[in-house]
Amino acid sequence: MQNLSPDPAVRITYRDAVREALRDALRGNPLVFLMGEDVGCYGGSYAVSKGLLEEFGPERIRDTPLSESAFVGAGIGAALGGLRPIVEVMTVNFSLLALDQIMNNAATLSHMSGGQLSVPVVIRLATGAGRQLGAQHSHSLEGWYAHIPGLRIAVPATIDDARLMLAAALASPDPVLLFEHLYLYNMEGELTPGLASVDLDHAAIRRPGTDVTLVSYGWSLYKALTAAEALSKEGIEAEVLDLRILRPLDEATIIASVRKTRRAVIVDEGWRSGSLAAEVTTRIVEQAFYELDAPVARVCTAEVPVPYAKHLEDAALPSPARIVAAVHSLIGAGRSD
Amino acid sequence: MQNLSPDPAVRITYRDAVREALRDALRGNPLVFLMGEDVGCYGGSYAVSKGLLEEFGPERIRDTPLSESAFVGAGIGAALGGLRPIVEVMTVNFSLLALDQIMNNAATLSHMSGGQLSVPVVIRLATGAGRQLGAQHSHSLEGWYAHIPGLRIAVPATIDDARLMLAAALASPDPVLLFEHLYLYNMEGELTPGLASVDLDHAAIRRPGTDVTLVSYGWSLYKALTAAEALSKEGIEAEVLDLRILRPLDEATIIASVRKTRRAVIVDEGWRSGSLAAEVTTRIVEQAFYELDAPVARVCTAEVPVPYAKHLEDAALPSPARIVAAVHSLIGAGRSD
Amino acid sequence: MSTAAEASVSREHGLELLRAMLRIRSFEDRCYRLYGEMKIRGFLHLYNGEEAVAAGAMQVLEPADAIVSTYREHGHAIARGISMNKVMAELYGKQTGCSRGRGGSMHLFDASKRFYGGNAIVAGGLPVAVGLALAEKLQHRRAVAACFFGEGAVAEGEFHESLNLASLWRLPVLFLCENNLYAMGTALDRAQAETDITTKARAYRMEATAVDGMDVFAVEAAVRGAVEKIRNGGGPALLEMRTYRFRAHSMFDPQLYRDKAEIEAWQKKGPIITLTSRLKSLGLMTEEDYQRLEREARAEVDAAVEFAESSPWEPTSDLERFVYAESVA
Amino acid sequence: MSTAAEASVSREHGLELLRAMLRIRSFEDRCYRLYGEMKIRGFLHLYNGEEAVAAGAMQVLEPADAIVSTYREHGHAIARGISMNKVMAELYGKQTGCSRGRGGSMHLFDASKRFYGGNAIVAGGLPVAVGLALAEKLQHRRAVAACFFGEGAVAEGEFHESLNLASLWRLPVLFLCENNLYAMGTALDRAQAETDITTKARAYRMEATAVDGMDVFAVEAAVRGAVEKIRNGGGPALLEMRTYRFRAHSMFDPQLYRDKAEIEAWQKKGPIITLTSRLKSLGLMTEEDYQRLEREARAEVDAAVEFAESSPWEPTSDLERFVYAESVA
Ligand SMILES: Cc1ncc(C[n+]2csc(CCOP(=O)(O)OP(=O)(O)O)c2C)c(N)n1
Ligand SMILES: Cc1ncc(C[n+]2csc(CCOP(=O)(O)OP(=O)(O)O)c2C)c(N)n1
Ligand SMILES: [Mg+2]
Ligand SMILES: [Mg+2]
Repeated sequence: MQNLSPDPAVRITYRDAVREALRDALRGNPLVFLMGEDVGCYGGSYAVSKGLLEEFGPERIRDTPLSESAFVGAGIGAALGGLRPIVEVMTVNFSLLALDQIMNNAATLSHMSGGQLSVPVVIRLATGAGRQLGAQHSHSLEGWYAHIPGLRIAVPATIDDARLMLAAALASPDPVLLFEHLYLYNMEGELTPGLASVDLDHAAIRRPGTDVTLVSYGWSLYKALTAAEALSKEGIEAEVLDLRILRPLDEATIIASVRKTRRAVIVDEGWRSGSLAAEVTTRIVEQAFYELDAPVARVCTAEVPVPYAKHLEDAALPSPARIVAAVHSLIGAGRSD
Repeated sequence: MQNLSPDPAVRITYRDAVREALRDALRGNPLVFLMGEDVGCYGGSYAVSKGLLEEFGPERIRDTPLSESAFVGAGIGAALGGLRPIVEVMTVNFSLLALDQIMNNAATLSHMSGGQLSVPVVIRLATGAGRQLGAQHSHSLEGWYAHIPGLRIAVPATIDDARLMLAAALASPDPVLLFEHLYLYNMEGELTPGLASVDLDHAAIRRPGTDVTLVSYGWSLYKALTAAEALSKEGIEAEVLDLRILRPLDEATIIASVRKTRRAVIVDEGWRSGSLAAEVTTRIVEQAFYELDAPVARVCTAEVPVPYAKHLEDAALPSPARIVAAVHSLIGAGRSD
Repeated sequence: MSTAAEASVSREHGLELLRAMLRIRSFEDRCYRLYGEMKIRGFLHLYNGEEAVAAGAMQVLEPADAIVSTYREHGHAIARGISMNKVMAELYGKQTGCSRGRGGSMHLFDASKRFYGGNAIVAGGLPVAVGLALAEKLQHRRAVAACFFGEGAVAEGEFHESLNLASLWRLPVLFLCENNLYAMGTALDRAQAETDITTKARAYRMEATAVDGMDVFAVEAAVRGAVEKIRNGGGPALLEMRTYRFRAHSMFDPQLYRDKAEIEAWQKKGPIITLTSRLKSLGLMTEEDYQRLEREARAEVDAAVEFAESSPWEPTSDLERFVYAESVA
Repeated sequence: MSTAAEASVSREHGLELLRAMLRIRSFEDRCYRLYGEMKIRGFLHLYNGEEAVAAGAMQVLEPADAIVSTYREHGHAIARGISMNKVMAELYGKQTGCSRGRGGSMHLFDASKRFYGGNAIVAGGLPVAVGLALAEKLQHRRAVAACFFGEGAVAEGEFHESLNLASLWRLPVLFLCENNLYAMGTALDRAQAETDITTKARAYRMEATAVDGMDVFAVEAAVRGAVEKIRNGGGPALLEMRTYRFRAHSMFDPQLYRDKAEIEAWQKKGPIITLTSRLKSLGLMTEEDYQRLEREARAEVDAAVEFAESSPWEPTSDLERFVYAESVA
């Protein structure tokens, strides 16, 4: 990330930051267009693309029928044909209908063609639970998608990333899935003055610390930060990592932090079994086993289809309290100092 | 597993064992039927269901159009309606087209309805690489499916399991995905005399050992066993575990073995990042961290869409040589005796 | 309403249908307010304006028939006979809800009524309905699987696959398309190259009829005809119910995509006001009758709210129950 | 072959089409043997009997047009002008193959020919073709995206979604359905409630024509007409090419689902023998001409085998190349 000039800080919501990113992309490159269900007339299911139809017209802000497989596939084809499509799959929950196109075409065409083709499509998906939408509308599958070689998985958690990650994704010659947590759209914050671009390669340390590393991404980042504040009051200084990119993982940053803190808790809104948290844990074990003072712990979503009732949904999802408890279990268990 | 009577051993191929299992199920329960692409007239894409149409007729051996989402969903509906459907999705590669039905309906209906409904559908899928079928036809996604709560994931690796797991799956009130590795269909072996049933709960120790645990499933089991033979010649006795059921995982059996051997290598045909191997590794770290003499290692498929050329495909997949090397790295690294 | 239907309608039947619609309307008007009071959360899709479809169809469907619906299913659920108490408690997320609080507005279930949800994936219920029909056929039973879905679902691949499968196998499925002209903010003619949905049925050799979905008698008659044919082994059928939703798509919809005038024009054709004035003009009902029905409906809703309010929560410790079936071993 | 077509056909054009078909036939006859010799592995789907479709269509399609095909695509690839050397080397899995050995028979690619594969997921190419056409339209270019697929693909949801999208947006796509009556072992009438595929186009307001896919002139004429209309902004079109595969579905197919008599009857209508006898009877070609064309084709195949045999393997160390694009930083 480069800091260009000392502009005064701008306060903006995550939603508006994504919209500004879209506007920039559409203004900056005539090959860019946005397509998806209700991105135009309706203004976007989460009001992200509101106003864009008026500015860019229906050819570039393209409402689609309810045909996830066809319009995601069409995004792939349009990318092959020279355009830079941004395909909005309203939420990750509906992306299952397009999974064949994503795994069998977007992810394979470059390799399968011996490098002749590339598929520079950006697929944006709202993700996550926490709004009492029930089992079919509360999936957190970004970690699951990170299993697929050929894809890049990006998760903007901060206002800066919401504002700048899209441009990085569009600059990539590879298919990028951009997951926006629906809980974050209303979050307000400041843009870092002068920050003009972000990368798609590195995890970021959002809070430095010395005693334990909390690895997280998306909405979970804020739960980890809240937990870190609580821990700090007890004298435990947690380092909080925002993965940002789930594939390829920035192993170096994770390992460097864990080498320093010697303990790690992974916070992940995916279901526990087969979660991205398991992958991060395993990388730590593979790279830094002998430097660990305690087992790696994870705080994930319970192994249930996310229920509607608020108290049940809350119980299913990661929370600052569960993160604090996990840290306690490690520090109680392995404290050697 | 129960041993009933001391019948003489019967030699049979994996393919024939699955066919006999289907025949039993169809004979034993009029509510059972088989549906899928080319299960009837064609005799099954891998000749598994050959002859069944003649015996059971087209109502119960039901050829479907190429409509994965509809016929998998119809299997779910038929199960809700009182039948015991066996749905064959020709290969796991095509199941992506049915993923919405599998994740959003089969896996959720019981919980989402507060326990009023259950979905006793069995979905059979051929899986795996190794036959030079290229990127779109060589997926190993059983570990990936194991992420989804509400499903049971079964992987028969042995002749006994090929012969008996289907009945256990049909007896389950929950949706069961049964993955048959296409490389195993031609494998010949003996049925354990008198074995009348198997469970859907336990991993099995296929080779006892003391120095390292090799955890595997499906075709990889045989690679692990081959590696174990090679290691044995060097004086390293590997215990080889066949997971059998990838969800829910039989953690107890895994942990008990690792507590004994103090070292583990996970062999998994899935892509490395986000593999089931990561989950198994993490469970071991969570449960037996202080008993490990070395980090857990994994041998997975390289992070590439599986290529066609044999030498490239071989290089991408787990092999006995890579397993042996992984064991060496652990034993070299952590040997304390 | 056809003259034939008018001639044969009895006071009793007319009031019955009106009552069915008023119950739904009252229930949902209350839901709307409860959402504002944050008693109900998540997504809430109201059926306001479309009541004739549920009321007319459920008159015909029998207890043995299986029902599959969408996220806009309060009307179907209540007309099917799931008690308002259970539905309201579900919207509150209570243990006494028809899905034990796990489903919410989009996922109402009642196995005893053969009501199989409440599916929030557009077109996701169609394959399931095909399977339920297959179960009827293979078990030599005579029930029908009725599947409600919006016109937006017609663009999905699952619509195509399901209609072909149902027709190919001549399964007892009734496809009930509620064409309210919009899928969220997307007007039908911006989603479909061919906007006449009945045309599509020909691609599957399936019979299809367009029905005035604002006329509860027309709905009832069309469903009766179709179900009779289906029950007698005539294979599946599709009915396109032409209707309109008066309210927003969900509670988050600013309705930028349609203008007030259009809504008002449709409101004049509203299923409740038109039936009311017809019954009155036929001399089958008085204003007093109407007031009584409305009062009764509101009282039932009040009781349901009371029930929901006083119901217990599912214990958090039961979070993981029902992920797998609880089999008696 | 229509009389009009016969009247206008020149010796040169006739021989050109015959040559195109013979090249494919010779190539694949050799593939068949090479599979037995285990030089080619994986799945191998031969096009034998269907050559008129590829040969006729590629006569019309221009270099700027984009092509999307299936796993049964040797014919399309060769007729498109990808050299036999590259295709054969690909079947061998060699570095000089048109996909550098990573694709095999089902995944032939050539970006320089705008040949976008080689898709082994039935109907998986259709959405991609729609997107390629969208790219043409939005960039104000005049190329067409031509998409080949079998009649089995018609049952898939992706067929439905893609045709609707193409028609709704009036995109320059030519849907070329190769109806060879079987999808593996499933006859069309056991997969489709309505077996006339052109009927389906009406559900998308798309023009569709059935064509004798055994008659290379008929194919060429139909494609020419359709492409002209599409290029002039007339929106997409579907052509149903009625054809037949003479060989098994793949190398593992015992063909239990159809009988010899049916195959033999179709073989009499084979595209190569009928064109040969017509050209002869019109006096446009001699037996010697035919022999020469066959000889040339076989020589080309021999050279391709030679090329493939002597080509190097991709180094194993390059396994992970191309998973992500190799961008010049
Ligand atoms: C597969 C899928 N895609 C998108 C959505 C988001 N969504 C919910 S309702 C809806 C509109 C559906 O319209 P229609 O089928 O006409 O039903 P209506 O809401 O008008 O009753 C959309 C796009 C969804 N739930 N499922
Ligand atoms: C989605 C999907 N389902 C199943 C298969 C397995 N399969 C390969 S080819 C084929 C038959 C396709 O028939 P058709 O589309 O008519 O093409 P043809 O082989 O006759 O050229 C099937 C079922 C597949 N490749 N993709
Ligand atoms: Mg609608
Ligand atoms: Mg075919």
